[in-house]
Amino acid sequence: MEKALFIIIAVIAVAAALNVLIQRNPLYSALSLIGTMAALSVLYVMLRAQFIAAVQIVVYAGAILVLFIFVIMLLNAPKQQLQIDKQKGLRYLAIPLAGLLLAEAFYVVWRVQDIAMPVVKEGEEAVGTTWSVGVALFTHYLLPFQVAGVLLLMALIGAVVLARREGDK
Amino acid sequence: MVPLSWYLGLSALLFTIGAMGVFIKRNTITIFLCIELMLNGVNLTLVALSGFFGDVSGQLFVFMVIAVAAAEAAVGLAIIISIFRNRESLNVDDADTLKL
Amino acid sequence: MQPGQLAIDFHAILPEIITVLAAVLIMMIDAFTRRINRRVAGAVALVGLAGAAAAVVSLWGGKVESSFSGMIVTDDFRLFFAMIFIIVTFLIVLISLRWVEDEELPTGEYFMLLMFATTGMLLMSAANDLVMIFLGLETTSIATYVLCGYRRRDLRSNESAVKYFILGSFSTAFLLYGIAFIYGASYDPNLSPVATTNLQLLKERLASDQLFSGPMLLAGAAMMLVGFGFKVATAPFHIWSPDVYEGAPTPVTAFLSTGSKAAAFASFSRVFILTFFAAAPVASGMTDSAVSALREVSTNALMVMAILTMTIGNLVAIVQNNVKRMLAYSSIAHAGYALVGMVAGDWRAVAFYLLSYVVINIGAFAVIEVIARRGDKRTEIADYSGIGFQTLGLAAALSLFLLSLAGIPLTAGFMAKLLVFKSAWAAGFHVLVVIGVINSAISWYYYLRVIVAMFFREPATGFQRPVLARSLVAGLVLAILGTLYLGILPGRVLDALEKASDIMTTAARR
Amino acid sequence: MTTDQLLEWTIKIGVIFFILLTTVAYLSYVERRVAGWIQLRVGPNRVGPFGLLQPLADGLKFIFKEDIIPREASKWLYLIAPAAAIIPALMSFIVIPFGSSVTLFGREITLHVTRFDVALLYILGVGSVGVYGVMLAGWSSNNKYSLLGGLRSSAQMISYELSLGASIVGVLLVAGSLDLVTIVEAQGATSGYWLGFIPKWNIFLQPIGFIIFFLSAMAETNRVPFDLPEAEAELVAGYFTEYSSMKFAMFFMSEYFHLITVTSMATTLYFGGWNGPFIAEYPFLSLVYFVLKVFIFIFIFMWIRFTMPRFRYDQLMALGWKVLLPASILNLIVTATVILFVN
Amino acid sequence: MDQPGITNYIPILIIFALAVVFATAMIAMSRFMGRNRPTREKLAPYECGVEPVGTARERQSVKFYLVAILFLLFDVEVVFLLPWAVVFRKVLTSPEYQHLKFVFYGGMMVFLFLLVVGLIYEWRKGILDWNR
Amino acid sequence: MDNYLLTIILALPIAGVAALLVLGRGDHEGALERKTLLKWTALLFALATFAVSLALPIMFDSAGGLQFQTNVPWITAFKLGVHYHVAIDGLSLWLVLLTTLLTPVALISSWNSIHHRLREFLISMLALETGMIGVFVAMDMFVFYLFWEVMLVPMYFLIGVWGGERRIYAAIKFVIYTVVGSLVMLAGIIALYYLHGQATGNFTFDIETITKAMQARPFLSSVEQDWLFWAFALAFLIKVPLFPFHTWLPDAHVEAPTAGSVILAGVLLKMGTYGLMRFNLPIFPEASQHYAALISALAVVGIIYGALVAMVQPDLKKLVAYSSVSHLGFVVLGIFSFTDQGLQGALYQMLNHGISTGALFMIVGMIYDRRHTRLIAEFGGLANVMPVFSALFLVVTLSSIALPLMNGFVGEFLVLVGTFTSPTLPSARLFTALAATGMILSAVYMLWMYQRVIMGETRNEENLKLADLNVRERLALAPIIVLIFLMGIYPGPFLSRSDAATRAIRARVNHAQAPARANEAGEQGSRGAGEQGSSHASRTGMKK
Repeated sequence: MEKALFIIIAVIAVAAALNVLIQRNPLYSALSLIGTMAALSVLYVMLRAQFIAAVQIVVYAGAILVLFIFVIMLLNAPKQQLQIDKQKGLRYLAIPLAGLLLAEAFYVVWRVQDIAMPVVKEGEEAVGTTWSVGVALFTHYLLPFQVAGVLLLMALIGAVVLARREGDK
Repeated sequence: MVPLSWYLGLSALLFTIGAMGVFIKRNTITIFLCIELMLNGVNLTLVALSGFFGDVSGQLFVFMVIAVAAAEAAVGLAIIISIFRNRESLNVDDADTLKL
Repeated sequence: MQPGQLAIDFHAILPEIITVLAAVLIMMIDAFTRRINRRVAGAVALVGLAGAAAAVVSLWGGKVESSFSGMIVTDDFRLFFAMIFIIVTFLIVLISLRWVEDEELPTGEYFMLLMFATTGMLLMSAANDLVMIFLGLETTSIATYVLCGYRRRDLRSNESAVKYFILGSFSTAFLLYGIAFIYGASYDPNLSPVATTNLQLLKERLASDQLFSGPMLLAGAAMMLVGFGFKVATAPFHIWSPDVYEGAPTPVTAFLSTGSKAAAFASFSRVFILTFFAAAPVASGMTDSAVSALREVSTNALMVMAILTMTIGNLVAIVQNNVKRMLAYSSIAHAGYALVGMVAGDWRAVAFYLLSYVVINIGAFAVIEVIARRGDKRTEIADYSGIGFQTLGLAAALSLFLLSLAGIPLTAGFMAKLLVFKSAWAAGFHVLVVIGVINSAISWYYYLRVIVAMFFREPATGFQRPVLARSLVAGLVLAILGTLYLGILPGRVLDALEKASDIMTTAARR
Repeated sequence: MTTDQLLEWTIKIGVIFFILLTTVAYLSYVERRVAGWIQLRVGPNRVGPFGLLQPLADGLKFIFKEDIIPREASKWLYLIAPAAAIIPALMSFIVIPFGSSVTLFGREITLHVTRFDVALLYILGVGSVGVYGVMLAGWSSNNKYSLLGGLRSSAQMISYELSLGASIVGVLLVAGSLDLVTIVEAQGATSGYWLGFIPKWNIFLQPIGFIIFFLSAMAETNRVPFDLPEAEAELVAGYFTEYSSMKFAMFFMSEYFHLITVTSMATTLYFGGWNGPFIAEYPFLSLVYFVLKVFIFIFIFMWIRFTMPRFRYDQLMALGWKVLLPASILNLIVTATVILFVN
Repeated sequence: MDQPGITNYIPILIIFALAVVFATAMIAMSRFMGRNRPTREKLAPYECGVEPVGTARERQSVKFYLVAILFLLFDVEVVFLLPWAVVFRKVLTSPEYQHLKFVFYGGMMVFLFLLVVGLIYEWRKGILDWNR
Repeated sequence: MDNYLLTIILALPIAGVAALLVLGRGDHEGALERKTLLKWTALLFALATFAVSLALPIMFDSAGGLQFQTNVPWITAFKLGVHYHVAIDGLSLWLVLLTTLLTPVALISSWNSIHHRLREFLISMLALETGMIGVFVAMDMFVFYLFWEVMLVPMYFLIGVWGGERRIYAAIKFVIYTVVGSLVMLAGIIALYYLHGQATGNFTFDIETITKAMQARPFLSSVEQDWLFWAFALAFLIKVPLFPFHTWLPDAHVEAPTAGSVILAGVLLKMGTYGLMRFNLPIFPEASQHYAALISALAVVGIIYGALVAMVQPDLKKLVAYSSVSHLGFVVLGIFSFTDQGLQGALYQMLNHGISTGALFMIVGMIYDRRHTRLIAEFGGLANVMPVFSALFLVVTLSSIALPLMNGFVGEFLVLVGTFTSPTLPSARLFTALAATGMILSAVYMLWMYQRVIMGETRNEENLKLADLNVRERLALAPIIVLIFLMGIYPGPFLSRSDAATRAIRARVNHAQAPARANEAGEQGSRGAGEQGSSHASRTGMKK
């Protein structure tokens, strides 16, 4: 049952991911990516990372991709203007490189021992709940948390300074 | 019970698809989307490991990654906006001032 | 969960706190004054950096402590690199004080971003946990993405930013995947925490060879190698850097090629030398363990990377006609030399190399910035024709920096190369030394090309003597003095480095 | 997980679907009636007694109206957009507790479909995904009015989503959980009363938070005075200018679903949810309390709609960013500080 | 998936499936049951009969975009607030975390400080003014 | 026992540079006076340096080893053990003097020929002087390398800024050749430093220490010796330049301004041969032995090739340049003969070549100043219009040909004798014979050149108007003419001071001869085997 669910979700995720590549219009790619994100969110729940699953939806699907689609819609650009020039050969490198990457990854996967998920106590102290994330965030991850705050502030300034109109001072 | 290796395999697949996309796509935004896809692949690995280990730190890492991805998206799209505006206003057809 | 106590130690992150506060202060000044006076923003940045430097000095003293649950470690490794970053930003601020105004760019944000980038770099050197490395790296990267595209009206600058951004994030993904694998490999159900990204714990686990999955460890290291390879622009992951360096505004290019590169090297060394290599001493008995395989494989990979990087960087630099682009390839080549030090497993040599390199390179870019004039218009080598005797001081300074980059004795560049090659030889990588030396010889050609243009060719028409801002002169003089000081009297710095402690050889308190 | 449970869930969801659809149908009727009442008009009164069958007629009309896909539109997106609007709108209901548990057919049945750790975050997430419907509708119609309307609407939605989220944090500080059932239970009789009679509803702890929440919620659902995206006079009909027949109805419905969601949330978070007197003795009363509270809110919403003038767009954004967001942050800081020193 | 607390998420899948079915049904209904007599006029974009005038979007679009950017970043910050809010009160009351009381408080205050600073900056820079 | 004399000599030209910088540029108003002032300042410092350096031979103890030592720790961290160690011995004494002499001479000779960037020119000359002296006095490999490289810069500028038409090409070629060699040497230095440190525990760059350690107990396997030998030799042979590496030389010489050519030919080339004697022979005696034949063969090829090519050159400067290739071949041949005479002769020939060829370049420069051409065909019959010039030219030409009673003769004769009697060189006699052929060829092309330039009718009208040498030019040539005869007639004081040093080298090489192979045999076992062999060798060495 669970495996079946996993397979369905995985197929959705991969299909959506491939669709990102197949689509020519970035808008469709972005929408397709939402599918992958949502699928992953389901997997996160299956892995008991409930909080992260929700964050995935709220931030990724609900904010990051909104921004993407906003930009795509606002620019509504002819394809050419959004392109960056690359070496021609790079395209043909993609397949072998991807093969290499996959081979490496699957070598790892192949050799990994399968362990059982530990049985955890019920309730909010379990790994993956908001509580566990919240406590970790303020104890062991206190500094990374603050750095993330700084990072976001900086991104705010940086993004605004680039995107705002020329005349603005 | 889904084994750990399935999760890892899936995430590797997603990561690879993303990486491939970075190589073959030419549209900047799509490339960026592919990078997000790669990050998601990584996140799945981390969450899977974290879940199977019963250790929350992997999830915290993912939390940070998501936050950073948001910051990156904001800045990245701002850059794309700025280049777009310039290209549009300059009306340059093929603006490869910098060759690779 | 994680090891150790929380250990909130504000002293330990004082440099970072100061830089962040300086940035916030600049931000507030920028927000609340009508038309920001660049001197105020710049001055705040400089004062902040001086404060950070003072904080670094106050932390000095050979002690090794980890704080914030092992996220941060205070050892001389960190402090030395921190000093490098502070020097970099200090010089960059000096050389760009006037420039930002002349280019009519938003002033406050510029210094703010520089300070944030510095914070990120400081964190990268202090990080003792992969999550901190990641965050520090991203803080630096995102700030520099913006800085690259800072000249918004300039298409070159835009494209530079896009390229840097795309490849930077691409490499981050690789780095992250590597981190994820390393995290997985560190799993040990009998220990607490069961899996970790803390480098110190990681080292202990690797050393005990109780790994969850050997292949995972190797794959993780390989991915991280790719990730860091991109960040420090080593071949074959260097393709982004010439475009980016050429297109970015010159002071930003200087910052990219020195600051963020040095920071990436700091983390690179922290992970590879101080963790992976330290976990598998060469003479250890575990010959067929994953850890020793890791050391062997990554050493070989680094070696190949070093050779490729040096060679490609130098060979391609020869045919460049744009000074910035040429220096970009030169920067690639120099990353190769620094990699030689990494192969040897000697972070001290790497650190000294970077210290020397940043001082020299910023000096060189300062001159280029002045000569390029507004809008980075004059950056072709042809633009340098005959300016040698028209603006002798600048040309002489640039010549000094270029020769130092080529590695002429009595300058920092030579001492740096000497140290790196020496430790590589001592570690038995003779081939690497020879290749490095041959590459140095090649590099003379293109460095001399600029000097040839400046002094030997007929003056190009239309060159006017640039007006030098006082701050820029101060930066230049500092760079020159630094170049000479490190070349002639490196004793004190070297002594300090020799005595420097690092967390993996000295047990950390807490 | 047993088949029984699966069945229970499915049935509950089915029931909710049914109730929601009817409610929405009649809400439109009610709204028109309310409008009539407030504006001294008549409202629908022809179909059936008091016009009660009007919604049915409307539905039939929607179904049989001609379905037009504009020539220039991106066909697929055009079709998907209403679905993208309505699906998220439907999804949040599973975590809302409509009442305590009742015994039915010899089984104890909770009056909420499910509860889990991140329920509130789930609602926020689903709500934020709802933006896509608007954006895609605006984009795919390939009409300037639609596009601008869509952009405006989505910009407004996301702006207010922020203050909405930030104001909820105040409640969370008090309640200490994201699980709505827990939040409701904490406001119940078991927690006791202040001064012996005031129920421990969060509204008394978070009045400012509630006001922010209420205003944000109103804007989030595009209600007047925040219905600028639809500003008929300026932008024709906003993002769904080009939509007709059933697809138009879907947008219409999803808006009502949202309305119900936010009023339910307001009830749950601030007004004790299904709590009220005598629920221990008569659990069924809890459902009544809940529905009552929700309908009061809906009524208030409608009332405001027909009495208030519309904001200008810049005023609208300024309200969100310059008033509600800072206020919610301030509220948050004050709450945290008070909690720190009170505990 | 038979883990405590996880099964409760299954209804999400159920309602999603049902919602999809419902939405599809509605769309299909209108498609197949409605009259379908398209004419050129009907299919033309609704333009109030006015011919479109060039792109006056540029100025406007940047504002929209900036709002989206601000939203994204503040949204992430809000998401950071949630777990803190959830644990805060319990941390204060449970003896196990007593010594961390001020860490939880101070940590979030620092974070909020950064958030507020960002907001002030945007405010002063006029990013939040729509009519500029 | 620190003695700062050498440091003073090193510092004086730098002080001159500082003085020139202070005096300001020469392109402003009152430029003429300013230029004169600058020239006099530079000359003054150069002469002062020369004067101080004259104390060296006077105070020199012929029997002693290193003298005038200064040894101050410089960089001690990381076991670098760099010392500021300067000293001279018989090997370097005369080379230092040659340098200090040629610099003022070169300055005088180009007194009026530099018209632009005068200050920078003078600065380059003085900086170059310090660099060259530094190379000869450095007793620490680090310091040696430092001067070796730093000296390149002023030379590079001399060629590049004040050179002829193809100066850029020549300058770059010069630098790249040299740098390739010197960087390989750097690798060698690092390796030697490390291997020595590893074997003895004493990490140092000190040349003397390493040489002695190598003598006491060879710490290099023969493979290592071979590699290191070539690492060093490559740098030096390029600088010499030996036959296949010589192509940079004609270009550099032709394009360089007169002063540059004088210094280049007079001093710079000697640094190569000096390096061979300082490093290769004492530190890698076995490898030196091993490759002596090869290098000697190349040297002989160089002698004959240089001479033959010189013969057909239409350009005076090029002719002299190729003659340098030929002459330096003698020096190398002498060095690799491993005999007292050969080494002495080589050293002496280095001085001779510095003086004669320097003088030749000055002379070419003098007529170039007048006619702005160096083509032999343009001249002819100058004896009629420039008698003094012709006479001095003749002396220098004969010196270059190595006429008896002239300095060249002593040197080349010693070399030939040394080579002929070399115990180690295979087919030494053949080499000697071929080298002697080279001597004859040199007489041919030099005299032919002299004849074409000076003798005969004054065909070209422009030549009729030429003025004879003025006082300044005569002054410049005077010390050289004196030295040509002095060294030819009375070489005693010169040779006696270098005798001890060359003997030591010879002893070192021959002494290592036997163990070279023994060492190899003992390689598999311990290094101790080598010690046995060397003690055996020292006995045989003593018997000689």
